[in-house]
Amino acid sequence: MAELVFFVIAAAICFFAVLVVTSHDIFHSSVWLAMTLLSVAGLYFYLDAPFLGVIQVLVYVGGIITLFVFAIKLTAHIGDKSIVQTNRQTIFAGLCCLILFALLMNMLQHSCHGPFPHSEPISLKQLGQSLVSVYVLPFEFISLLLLAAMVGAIAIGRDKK
Amino acid sequence: MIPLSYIVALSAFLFCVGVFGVLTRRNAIGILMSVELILNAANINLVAFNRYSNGTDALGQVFSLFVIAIAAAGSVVGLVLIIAIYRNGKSIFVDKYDLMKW
Amino acid sequence: MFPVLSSLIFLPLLGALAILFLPREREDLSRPCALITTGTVLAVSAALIFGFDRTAPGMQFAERSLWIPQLNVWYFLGVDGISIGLVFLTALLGFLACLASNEIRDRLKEYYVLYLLLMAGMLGTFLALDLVLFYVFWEVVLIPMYFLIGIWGGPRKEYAAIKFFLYTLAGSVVMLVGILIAYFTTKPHTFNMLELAAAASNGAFDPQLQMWLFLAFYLAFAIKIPVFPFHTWLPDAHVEAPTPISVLLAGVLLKMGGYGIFRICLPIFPQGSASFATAFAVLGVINIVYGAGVAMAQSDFKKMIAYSSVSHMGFVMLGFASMNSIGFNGALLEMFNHGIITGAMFLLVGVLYKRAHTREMDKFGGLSAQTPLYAFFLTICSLASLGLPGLSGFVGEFLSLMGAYQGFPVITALSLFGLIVTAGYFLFMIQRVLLGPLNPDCRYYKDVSPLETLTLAPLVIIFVVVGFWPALVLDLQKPTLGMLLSLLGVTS
Amino acid sequence: MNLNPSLNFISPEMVLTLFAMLALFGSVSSRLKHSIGLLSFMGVAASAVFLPLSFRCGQFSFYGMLINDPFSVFFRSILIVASAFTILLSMGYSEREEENGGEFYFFILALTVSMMLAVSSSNLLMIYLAVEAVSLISYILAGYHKKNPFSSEAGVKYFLFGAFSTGVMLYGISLIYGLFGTLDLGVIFRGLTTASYVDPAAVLVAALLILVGIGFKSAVVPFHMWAPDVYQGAPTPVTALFSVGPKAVGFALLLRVFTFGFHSAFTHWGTLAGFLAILTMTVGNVLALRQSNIKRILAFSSIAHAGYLLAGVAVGTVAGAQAVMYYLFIYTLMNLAAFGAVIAIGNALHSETVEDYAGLYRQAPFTAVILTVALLSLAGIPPLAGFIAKFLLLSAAVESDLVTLAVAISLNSVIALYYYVRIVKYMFLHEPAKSTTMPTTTSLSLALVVLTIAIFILGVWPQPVLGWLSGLLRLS
Amino acid sequence: MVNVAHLIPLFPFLAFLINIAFGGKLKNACGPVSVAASAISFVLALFVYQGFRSGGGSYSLGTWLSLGDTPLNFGVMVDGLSIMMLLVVTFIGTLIQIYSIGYMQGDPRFSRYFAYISLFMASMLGLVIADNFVMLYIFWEGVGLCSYLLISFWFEKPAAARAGLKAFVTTRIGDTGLFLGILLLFFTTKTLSFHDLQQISEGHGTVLAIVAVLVFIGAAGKSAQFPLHVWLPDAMEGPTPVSALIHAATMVAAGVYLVARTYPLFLVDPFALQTVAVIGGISALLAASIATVNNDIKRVLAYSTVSQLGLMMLGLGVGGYAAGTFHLMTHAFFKALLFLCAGSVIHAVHTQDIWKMGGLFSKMRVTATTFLIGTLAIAGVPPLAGFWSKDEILSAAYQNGHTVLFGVAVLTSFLTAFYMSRLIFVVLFGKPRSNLHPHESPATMTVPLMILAVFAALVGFVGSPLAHHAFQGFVGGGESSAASQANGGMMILSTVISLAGIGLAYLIYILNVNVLPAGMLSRLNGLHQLLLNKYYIDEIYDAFLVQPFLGLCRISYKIDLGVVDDLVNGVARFVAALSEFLRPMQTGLVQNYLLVQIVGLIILILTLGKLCFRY
Repeated sequence: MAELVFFVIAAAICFFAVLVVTSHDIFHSSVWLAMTLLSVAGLYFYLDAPFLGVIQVLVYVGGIITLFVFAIKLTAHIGDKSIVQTNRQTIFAGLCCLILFALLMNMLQHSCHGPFPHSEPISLKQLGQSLVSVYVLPFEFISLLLLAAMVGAIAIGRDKK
Repeated sequence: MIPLSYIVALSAFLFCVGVFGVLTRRNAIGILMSVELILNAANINLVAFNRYSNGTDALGQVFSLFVIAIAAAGSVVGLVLIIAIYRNGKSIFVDKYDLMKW
Repeated sequence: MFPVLSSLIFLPLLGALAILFLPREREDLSRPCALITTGTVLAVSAALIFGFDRTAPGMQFAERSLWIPQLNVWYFLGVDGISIGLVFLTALLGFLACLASNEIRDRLKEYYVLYLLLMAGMLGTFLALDLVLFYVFWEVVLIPMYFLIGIWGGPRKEYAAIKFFLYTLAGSVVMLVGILIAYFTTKPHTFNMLELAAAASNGAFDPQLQMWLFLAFYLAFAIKIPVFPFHTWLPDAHVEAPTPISVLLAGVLLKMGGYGIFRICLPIFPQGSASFATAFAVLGVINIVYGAGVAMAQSDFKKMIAYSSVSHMGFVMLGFASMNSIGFNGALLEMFNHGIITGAMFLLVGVLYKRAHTREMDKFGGLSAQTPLYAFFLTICSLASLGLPGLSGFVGEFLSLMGAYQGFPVITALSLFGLIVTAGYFLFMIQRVLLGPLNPDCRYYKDVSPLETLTLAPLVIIFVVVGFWPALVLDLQKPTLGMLLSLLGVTS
Repeated sequence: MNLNPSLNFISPEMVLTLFAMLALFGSVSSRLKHSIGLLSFMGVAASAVFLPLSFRCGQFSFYGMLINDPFSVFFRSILIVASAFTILLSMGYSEREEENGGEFYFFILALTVSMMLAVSSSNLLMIYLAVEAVSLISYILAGYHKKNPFSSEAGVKYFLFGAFSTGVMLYGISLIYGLFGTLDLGVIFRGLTTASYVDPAAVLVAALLILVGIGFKSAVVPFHMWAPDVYQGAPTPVTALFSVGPKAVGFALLLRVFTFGFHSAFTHWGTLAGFLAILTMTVGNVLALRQSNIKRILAFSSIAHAGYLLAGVAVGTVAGAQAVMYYLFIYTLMNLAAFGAVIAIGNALHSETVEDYAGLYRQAPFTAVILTVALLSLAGIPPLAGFIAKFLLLSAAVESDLVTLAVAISLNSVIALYYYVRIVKYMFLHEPAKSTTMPTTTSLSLALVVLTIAIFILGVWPQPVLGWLSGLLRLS
Repeated sequence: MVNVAHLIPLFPFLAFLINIAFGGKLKNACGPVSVAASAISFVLALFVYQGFRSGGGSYSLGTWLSLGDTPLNFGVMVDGLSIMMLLVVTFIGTLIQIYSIGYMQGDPRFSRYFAYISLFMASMLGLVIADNFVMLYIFWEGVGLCSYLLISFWFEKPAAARAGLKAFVTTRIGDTGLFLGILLLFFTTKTLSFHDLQQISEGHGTVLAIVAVLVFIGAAGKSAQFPLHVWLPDAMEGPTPVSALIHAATMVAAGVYLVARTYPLFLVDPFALQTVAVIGGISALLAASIATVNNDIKRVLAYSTVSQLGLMMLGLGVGGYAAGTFHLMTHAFFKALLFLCAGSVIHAVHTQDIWKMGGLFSKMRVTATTFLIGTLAIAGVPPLAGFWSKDEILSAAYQNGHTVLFGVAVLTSFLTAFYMSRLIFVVLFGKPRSNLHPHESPATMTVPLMILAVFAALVGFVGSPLAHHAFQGFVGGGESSAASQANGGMMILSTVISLAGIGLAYLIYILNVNVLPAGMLSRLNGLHQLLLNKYYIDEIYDAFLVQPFLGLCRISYKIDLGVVDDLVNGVARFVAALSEFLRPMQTGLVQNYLLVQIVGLIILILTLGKLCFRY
């Protein structure tokens, strides 16, 4: 039964991901992106990382997708639907990605030796605990990064009067 | 539980789709979306490895949390830059940005 | 004990600094300042010669102190039989060329600063005994020379300057790799030339490696000498350089190549050099005959003398090929003489160029009547240059040929043909410039001015005296060459 | 666990962050606007004061996130010096829009902090975060002149290229995490040599994926394509910092992760790095020959120098590392001097094409001489510091019998000399087209003078820096 | 007995320095200064002769240069041969300088002329007393230099300038032969001194013969023998006293002196002597034939000199060491006399073309008579000097069985007599052909003529059988006794030949009898044309040697620019082309960059994978 759930989620992720990349209209592809992220959130729940799934839904789908939509709205009105969304190097790029994929698959088959023995999932308390103890430096540092991003966005985005 | 290799294969596929997206989308925002896909592929990997490893530390999940945060920051900066160049009269199609070449 | 050799190098640097801080409007002070500096350098080098012990083969006035501990590089200066003559030559030509620099009118400050930097670089090259220090001074010469040719040169000055810079750098960069390989193959790693020579004599370098290292160093020196395939930068650099600079270029820079072979290639790679002796001889004869032939076909006075330098340096190559004491003495003496004579020749070309602003020999004629003193100087310098016995040019060539004949009779016989052609093109030049009816547009030329005579007279006196009594120079170099030959395992 | 030794270790970064915040507040109030540059410079100076304190800390801090080894010590000093001079340069940079002056310094300080962390972290998580921070701030700085199409195009290009590269790097890190179960470099490298269950082929692919990210930062050949356009587009002081800061981070990571990490696993890493080095040098030098934009020439020249540095990395010995570190330090000085001069000339001539540099010897002899000294030092001509650095590199290569590498470096420096001297030719050998006066601000000329003197002194007497570095690496 | 020989060259050298340095002030006093110097040298030479007779010998002054371990020193060679040359050179030199005071009167560069003459005297005297090859070579080239300076003395005339260049280069070709000889000699025997020529000649086999031939090439260059004789006729561009001193009496004789000095080398192998004789014979015959038709008074004498030198070489070549040197000495006197007379004639009529002159006998009585004496001497009329020395050579050739060469010598003597008498008949006798008004030369010119005339007449007796060959004994050389006994028949034969020559010339040029039948005339005309153009040798040299060489030089210059220089620039062009080729790689499109990155990554993975793991 659990395998079935996984297969459904995996199929959804792959399907939507391909759609994001190949859809003509940029707005449609942002919708497909939202669907992909939601299925990934589902995968997290499947992998007993509920907190992560919720964060994924909130931050990614809620935040970033809306950002994209705003950006598309701000810039999309000039481009009509008919413009081809992919450039000349599609075939060659596709070939490269296939080779890359083959290499990765070839490598992965060797390395992952079947399912590891189960250990109980990480509890939220453990997550929080390690966040402020072992990984306190990245935690603090990420704040500086986000601040910089915000200031940068304002500095460049502001349209001086 | 399903074997780890399936999940890793899934993330590899997602990664490759992302790479394909970055290489072929003409629209700057489309490229951004593909980058998001790559980051998610990495996230899946991290969470999966963390779940399947017998260790008790939460490195994988912590890392993916940070990745999400960085993804957010990255896309903010990216979109701002795209809008800035859009305002400068250039289109958002990447193959038009050839002011500086040779 | 007063560091004589360091003073030789740092005096020009101090002079350059002094000129640099001259205020803009007092720019005319830079010439006297440069003259004083080069004058003192000449005085010091003259004192050096008098103080030089003619019997000791080893290094004299040596100064050694640690420079970069991490790289095991020492600041090691010394002078011996081989370098004493060339140091004096550099100081002398430096002073005389500085005197002859009155033709430079614009950007005086920059000219004299660069000029003194060039002097420091040249002197340093002849005095350095640490491979890295040698390489540093070798390259320090390039920058001022580039600017001197590039700023005050003739019409195609930029092309000539950059060609000179790149050509020499290409050679010296390969030498740098050679230096490093030599450094790492000797067991107690050292850049010190004397220790390397000692290590080489007890088999530090196997013959195969020696051949490759020899080639690496030879490339840099061959470009500088210049040897046949690498000589094409010389005519361009000479034609475009201003007169005082082409005096230094011909008088000193060409000798750095020959000096390098004497100081580095022969002692440190004896088997390497021995195996290339025939190649040296063949290249030597090509240099002589080909240089003379091309010089014959020139209509530009300076280019002709440039090619004549190529021809004369062919004799130096023959001297190297001989691998015996006569040949070595001949090669070293030929380098000294060539410096003096060709220096004088370029000064003479400069004198003519100052008046006629052209170097086409056909534009002159019958100057012997119009300017008798100039005619005297040009005739005697040309005779010395074509190797007339009784003047110093002959002694050098005679010894080189005599030495080279032991090993390569046929090749030396061929190079005698060069002697005929040399006589031909020099006298052909005299005929076009001095003899024949007076060319109408030369009738207003003034004769050689007192200053110009002052620059020419010492050189003429030297090559007449050395021609008559060569022991003056030969005694200086004999003991050191003897030691070098014993290193090469050659009885004599 | 008592954190204050770790805090001591990152005290310089904390001071910098503090001053970054001050700079941010300063930009708000109009009164403080002019002195923000000075303020941030003092911030960097203050953090420099704290550096010796952090060097005496214990080996690991923050649970093994940061490591106090010779690399981090030396590279943090380079980054401090680089950002100090960049601030001086940008104070003299007249084209900076006045109104958001404050943020500019904030970004530079924030960038410095993230670079210092990236250099001294030994955990792939922290490395990724720091690299990502450096990249983000760089995109903003690249696109800083939002009015100027060049700058915003540079920003977007840099962003798209950077986002993708760091994404691939992240994927590589996730694979490494999968293979080793941890992200701590020490554990990973021990695991490489001992653990048998790890499949080297997988490690290879993951390592190469990480190389994409690091290679992007240090602009090594397959990942260098962005550099010329971004260097040309970005504002000049930013380009100066790009050519020095992130490149130093890139090579610090290359040394830490590859030379002293994966090198043991892949015997052929040396030959590959050597091949890439020769490729980088040649591409950098050859493409720079025909450029006419001064910043683009310096961009290709910095790619070429990345090639030389990669050659030092390819040597793989401690001597190689010493050569790379010393070369980076001198390279920082030379490049900043060159860009400083370009800024000073740009302020007057408002043009970046080399042909307009004609006759500068008459208009701005002071700046012309400084640019010449910087260029000749970049070319590695003896009396200047560049020669000693290149000499160290060559001796490291020859010591481990990589003679082809040494010859490649030498021949490339001949090609390089051509385009360096070509600029000098325009300045000294040509006559000026139009005569303009040269407005120079005190901070810019101060920076230029200090840099030039350093180049001369380190050229003749490299003892202070070289001695310290050898002490650090416990070489002879 | 103090050694004073080395002072002989010093005095003229001193005069040279004085004239060069103070030429301006001394003006006309330069002539007497150099005359005084050479007079002193003459006295010293006599003194040395005296010293030699009472047992003086060679000595060395000190080491000039050390070749490896063999020292080269300033050696002075004092023996019969060198003393003979010293006396001849100083005596004739002094006379000619006195003569040239008159001749060069009023020339703007009067002082420089005498400076060069004194320098020449110094080098010639130095050459004669040198005791090793290198010293000889140094003064040998010094003499060549002075001849160059003096030939192109009137450098305004382009012809003079070209003649100077031609002379120096041609002699330089000879000198390189000598130089090669020196190299080979030093290589085989490690010694260059003349003293030990004798014992080394036994030791080393045929190599020394090659050295001898090479030395002979040097001599041929200087003495204008067959292949290298082209420069002497052109050297007539110089002032006549110069031609007299250098190109008749002394310098050209240096070649013969050299062969004589190194005679032991030639005796090693008959082949060496054979070449000397043959070349001598060819030059003699060739030059004599050209002289018969030449119209320029100085060129006739020049070719006559080449012919007489050929005879000397022939004499030496057939083993007549004493005969050759004796003819050398006598020839110096009467040839100098002839040139000075010609000079005096030219000085009077200001032209050198003999067909413009005529009937000068009555107007220039002293010059004419001395001219006549000189002609009779050279023609070999009995009592005069020429007869004795030429007879010696004829008998030496006959005794040693060289019949062909004997025939050549006889023919040459006949032709000599013919063209010399043709010369005097056309110039002195017959009707004046143009309205010249000749006047006798001043005393300073005629007195030396008279002195020389006397010597030209009497000097022959020194070596004649009457004084039982005192000269030959003095000059040394073992086999002089063989040719010494008076060979009556030979004397009669040579007298007959001379008179026949004179008679034929008399018939043709005084009585205008066309001796030959009409038919023969046309063919002879072709021969006449050939001779007039000097067998076209100059043209041949120019066409086959000089022009091709200059062409080769021009081609090599083009090669130097086109190929060697081009290669260097080619490297630069290649790098520029590479950069031009790689440049479009930077397309400016971000996605191209990313594609390159991914492709790079894939290549890296594949190569490293293949390298590391062979999968």
